Amino acid sequence: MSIHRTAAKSSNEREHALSLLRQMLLIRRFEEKAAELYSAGKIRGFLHLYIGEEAVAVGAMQALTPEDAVVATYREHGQALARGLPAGKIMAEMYGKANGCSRGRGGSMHLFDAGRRFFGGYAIVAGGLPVAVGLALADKMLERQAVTACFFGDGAVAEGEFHESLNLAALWRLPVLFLCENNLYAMGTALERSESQTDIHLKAQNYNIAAEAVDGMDVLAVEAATQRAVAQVRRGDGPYFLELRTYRYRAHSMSDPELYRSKEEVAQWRGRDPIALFDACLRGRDMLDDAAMKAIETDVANDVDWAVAEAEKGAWEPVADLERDVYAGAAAA
Amino acid sequence: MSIHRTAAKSSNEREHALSLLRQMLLIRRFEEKAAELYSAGKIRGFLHLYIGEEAVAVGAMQALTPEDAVVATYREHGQALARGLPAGKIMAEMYGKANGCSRGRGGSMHLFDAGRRFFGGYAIVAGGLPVAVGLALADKMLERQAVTACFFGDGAVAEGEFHESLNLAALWRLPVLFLCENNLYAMGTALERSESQTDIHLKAQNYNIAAEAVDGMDVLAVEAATQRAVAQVRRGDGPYFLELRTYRYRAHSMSDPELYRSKEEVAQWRGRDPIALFDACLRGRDMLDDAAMKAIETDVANDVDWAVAEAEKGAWEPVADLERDVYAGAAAA
Amino acid sequence: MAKMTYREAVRDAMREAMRADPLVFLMGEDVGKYGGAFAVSHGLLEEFGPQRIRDTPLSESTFVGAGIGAALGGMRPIVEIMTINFSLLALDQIVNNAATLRHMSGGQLGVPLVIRMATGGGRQLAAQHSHSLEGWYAHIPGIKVATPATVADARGLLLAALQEPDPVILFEHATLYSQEGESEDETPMQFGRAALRRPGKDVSLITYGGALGKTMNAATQLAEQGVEAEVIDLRSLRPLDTETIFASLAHTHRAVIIEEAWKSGGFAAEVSARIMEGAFDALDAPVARVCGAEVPMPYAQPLERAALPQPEDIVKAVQELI
Amino acid sequence: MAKMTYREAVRDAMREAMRADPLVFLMGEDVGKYGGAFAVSHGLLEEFGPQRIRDTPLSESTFVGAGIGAALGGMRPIVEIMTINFSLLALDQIVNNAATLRHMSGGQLGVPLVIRMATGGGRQLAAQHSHSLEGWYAHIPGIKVATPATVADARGLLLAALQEPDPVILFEHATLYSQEGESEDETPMQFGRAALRRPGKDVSLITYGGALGKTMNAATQLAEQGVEAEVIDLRSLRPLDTETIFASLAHTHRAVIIEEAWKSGGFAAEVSARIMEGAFDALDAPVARVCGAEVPMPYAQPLERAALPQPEDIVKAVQELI
Ligand SMILES: Cc1ncc(C[n+]2csc(CCOP(=O)(O)OP(=O)(O)O)c2C)c(N)n1
Ligand SMILES: Cc1ncc(C[n+]2csc(CCOP(=O)(O)OP(=O)(O)O)c2C)c(N)n1
Ligand SMILES: [Mg+2]
Ligand SMILES: [Mg+2]
Repeated sequence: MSIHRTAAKSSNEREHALSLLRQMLLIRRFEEKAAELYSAGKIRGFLHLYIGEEAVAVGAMQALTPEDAVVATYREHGQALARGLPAGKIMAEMYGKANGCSRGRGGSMHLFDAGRRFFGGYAIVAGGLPVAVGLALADKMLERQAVTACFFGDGAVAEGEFHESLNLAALWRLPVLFLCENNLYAMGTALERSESQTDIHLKAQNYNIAAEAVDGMDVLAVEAATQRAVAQVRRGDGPYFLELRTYRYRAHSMSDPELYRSKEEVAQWRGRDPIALFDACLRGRDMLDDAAMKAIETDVANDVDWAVAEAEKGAWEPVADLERDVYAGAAAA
Repeated sequence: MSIHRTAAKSSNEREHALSLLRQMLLIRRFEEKAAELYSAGKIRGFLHLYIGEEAVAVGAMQALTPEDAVVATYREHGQALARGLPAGKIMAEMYGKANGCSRGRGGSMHLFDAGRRFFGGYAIVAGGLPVAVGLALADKMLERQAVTACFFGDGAVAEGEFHESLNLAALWRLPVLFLCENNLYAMGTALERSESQTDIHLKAQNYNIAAEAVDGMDVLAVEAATQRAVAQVRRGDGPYFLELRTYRYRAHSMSDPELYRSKEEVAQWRGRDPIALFDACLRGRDMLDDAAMKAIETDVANDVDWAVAEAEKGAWEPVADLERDVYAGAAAA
Repeated sequence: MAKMTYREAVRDAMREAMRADPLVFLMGEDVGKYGGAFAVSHGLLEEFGPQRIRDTPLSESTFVGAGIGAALGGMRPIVEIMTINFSLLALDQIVNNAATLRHMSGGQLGVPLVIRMATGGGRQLAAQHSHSLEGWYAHIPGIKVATPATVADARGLLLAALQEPDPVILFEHATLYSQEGESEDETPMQFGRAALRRPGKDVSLITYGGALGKTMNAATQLAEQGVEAEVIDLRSLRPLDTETIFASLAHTHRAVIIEEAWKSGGFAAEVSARIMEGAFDALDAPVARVCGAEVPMPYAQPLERAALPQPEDIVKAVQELI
Repeated sequence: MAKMTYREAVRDAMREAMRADPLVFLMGEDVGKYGGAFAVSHGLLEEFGPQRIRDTPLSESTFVGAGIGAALGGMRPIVEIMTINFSLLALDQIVNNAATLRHMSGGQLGVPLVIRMATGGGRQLAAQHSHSLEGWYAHIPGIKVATPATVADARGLLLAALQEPDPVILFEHATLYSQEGESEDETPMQFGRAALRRPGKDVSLITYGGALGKTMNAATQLAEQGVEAEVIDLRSLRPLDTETIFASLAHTHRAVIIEEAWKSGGFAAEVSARIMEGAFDALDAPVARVCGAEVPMPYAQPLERAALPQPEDIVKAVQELI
């Protein structure tokens, strides 16, 4: 694990590193709280936790500018937080409140923020890929230098849209950064029971897309690879594909009995916890001590508390507004 | 071009070679007649001619036994004839008559013969691939040694189902022989404007499927490659993929103005006509002379005449039977 | 007779069928190791092994198409599509292959395939995971469509489906899986017959699937107000048992159709049109529909509740009719 | 005013839009070099170049999804799906993304996308190439659905669609492309208004798209028999102009709905149900439907003809009503 090279001055370097740590911790604490609130019935529907995978969203997001676009999945709290959506607006959304980032219409699986070019969580597996390709097409046709970062899971790789989207992006040399979060499982289906070729980045290369596999538990490795990839995409060299090898510590969703993997396997991956790894790395380089860590924890806890408070105090959308925003004007039927 | 090795005795060898020639010629003459009948309004709907590609269906079909299954596309007169469907039943089908091989319900694009395990023409591009995978799954589960041969075009390669089907066949090691008829165009779209990777067999290898490209204008090369492939599939080694490089001489369908390719390109490929090539090869080896060729032409002409006569004399299905065969019993609604 | 959940009834039927017929097998996403997204197939992998309980990759179009092919090849597949929301990805295979092969082949081929999927809203899963599109499937000649609303039907309709020589789609409403009830041990029921769930004389409430419970609830409320509602559970959307509907109308002269789907172009419209055509003279008032609101399903609980037909909406519709 | 074909009218509208607005572009299979499967886009590649007339690989789901993304990204895409038969492969993108994004995002996003596709039977293309599924699309809140039946509408509705901030699907009936007519040069028409194609007092014939011609033909035959039929062309299936329908019923008191689609669960059922709900008291007879037979479309000419509504079927239905 090596701190990103371009951060020349060591104070900047430390500041940047602590920001990465803070963001990862925010995702973790935010989601731990969400799980609690789910059990308490405050959050309903599906809740897919990102815990264990924080280095992916946080590392990757560093390479993006505000002009770039993000497309994610139903497991997108991490991406949303790392993109800068206020935790309070996300939590309010998960409560279904009108002050949520999608006015309570979307819930956990459908976070949106047009201003931040966060184009949402897509809950049909692989359904976001064509949309990302289209966003990139618009950027290319409008001669904007923007990149569209498209997150999806290893399970999406089996779907036809994966194939169609990679082909189209490569064929038209569109500025898409494909970010495959390979956490080894699609619900209960292990990758080797889903793919005849399990090296996902090799699959991508077969479309003539530059592709590599990255340690998704190492936030700096993710950041560095994404910087490289984004630079190439921005140059107009077409899409780039990163396979981010990671692991989800929690169940697929809150109702999953986890019959398909062993406790040992989970424990082994917990041994490579992205936050603990980065914590140790920073302490080894004298960038972090107990006091600093405590300050970050406190800060993050405040954010989470604020988020819950926002959600609690948010109002319900009036039922009379049910048919609002189906069409631009009034509802048609 | 070398005559197939397993045909040991030269008389058998010649007999076999002349049969290949005869089959290719039958497809060609049958379709030339069909084109005429289409202009005369006897055949309606879509008519996709196989002229130029005869070596593919004829060469490949040699390797199949009656227990094997065939799945084809809307461009399947060649496959149907090579599989042994009587020309009269095919022509009657193209007329829409009740004595057609699909009782006039299917037409040119939907030829079926359950007894010959000819599971039909599929007119949604790539739509036959999953069906072929399923037929092979049944064979595997029932421990039959059968192979399912699945024909499709280069255009199908871009569809999601291509990806999904190759993956599933490879993952489950199913006895499917994928036969991609690469005629360089999907309607008016040239392969290089459709695929970021134009070497189709390389794409197949990426699913861990044994794959090779074959000269689809050389009937013996097609036959030999298919024999090899079928042998491997029958051994239980999973699917095999052949990319058969060929060309269609005629328009995509009868209404295609052919704006997308040059007369020169067509002429160049006509210079490698599979029938002319094989004719020359056989003459060079003293297996064919003018008299023998004339005999074959006469024989084939008789077949075509018979086919047209069958179609002409066939009856229309009574309109009262419109809702027949929607369900096994009477129609439900 | 045994008391069990709807989930167990579906599982039981599959187990029974697989024990009786080696050609029957189950295929779908997470039906094996995971035990089924709704735990329907829990334990079946252990009993029948991975050859007959097949986990598929995420590729709806292909594993449904493979089910069609396997049926053509002599097997008796049950394909589980995790939910109706994902079935759109497989719709081409269903419409263009499963439904057409018998006819297109002039009667030579048949596709004895059962497709099961969870349907419906009501669990706060928002716009991409709350569809009620079974009416679309009921539009397709060549397939049959059933909607078990009770524990007994969950078992009975699945066993009956496995006797059909043609493709059958079973819609299991996701909110019903934990419902308990009797699973009658009768001989397989016949396809295409509606069930009278409650007799009445003042109005016919016609519904199916996940809306049956709410409709029964409304009928109880109406009874307290002195209105005797007859409740008809369609059970099968294709074929549609108009005989039972018309027989009910003949003595109630009024009908309300209740369905979770969006109103415009939903299946309730078909039922209304059939009554128009077949029982117009029996009508003392226009047939009403109580359906889902015309909105992509919102996540927020009050909004979702408002978007779905509720007992009070049904009661209100009846009151307006009488 | 200019006389042209329906095909030319669509092309003209696209050309006009592309000349006026650099954000408009066309994408689909064979729209460029081939000139369009129905020659609709013939010549546009030459005028606008391959950046704006984009041939796509065969991948309906992805190029429709890319249209959605491009619309989100600020472009004004027209996506051509060669025919409705292939649109099933893209249905997930339409239902789950195009139709939901505005609502799911709480109003932040919009998808100003026009999707055009050819629809319908009547060309002996058999069971996989003859679908009339526009009623399915009309079921989906979040999109709008129009069905130009005349040359003027082919042009006008496309131009109007390009003014809509939400996804619009235009169904062009494949048998109409060579039809000639006047392409009125008016200001863009408003979405969602039906057109009165023939006034009458005895019965309302309600139809749209490819069935309009047959309905007008039937109306002429009826006139010879002394029956004055009023013909309504719905033009837009979503939203549905019930006002025009009810206004007609108010003086005809009878209606027949004509549609090519399979009867059960077709859009005609929705129209019938709306009349039930909104004009019951005006009815002197039950509303009738003349629809497609419930069969995967057979190839044979006599069978296909019998499977589709014909003028004589419409005449017969009216006679039975009066
Ligand atoms: C098309 C489709 N099929 C099935 C599902 C149900 N489902 C939701 S998440 C999921 C697993 C996806 O796995 P992966 O892509 O690896 O993402 P992860 O959950 O591991 O982040 C499945 C099967 C779905 N949402 N969409
Ligand atoms: C899913 C789908 N999209 C579009 C079409 C229209 N179409 C029919 S054939 C064809 C070209 C297919 O090309 P290819 O697979 O190379 O086969 P070929 O015609 O060259 O034999 C197209 C686009 C279709 N039938 N199905
Ligand atoms: Mg995963
Ligand atoms: Mg081709």
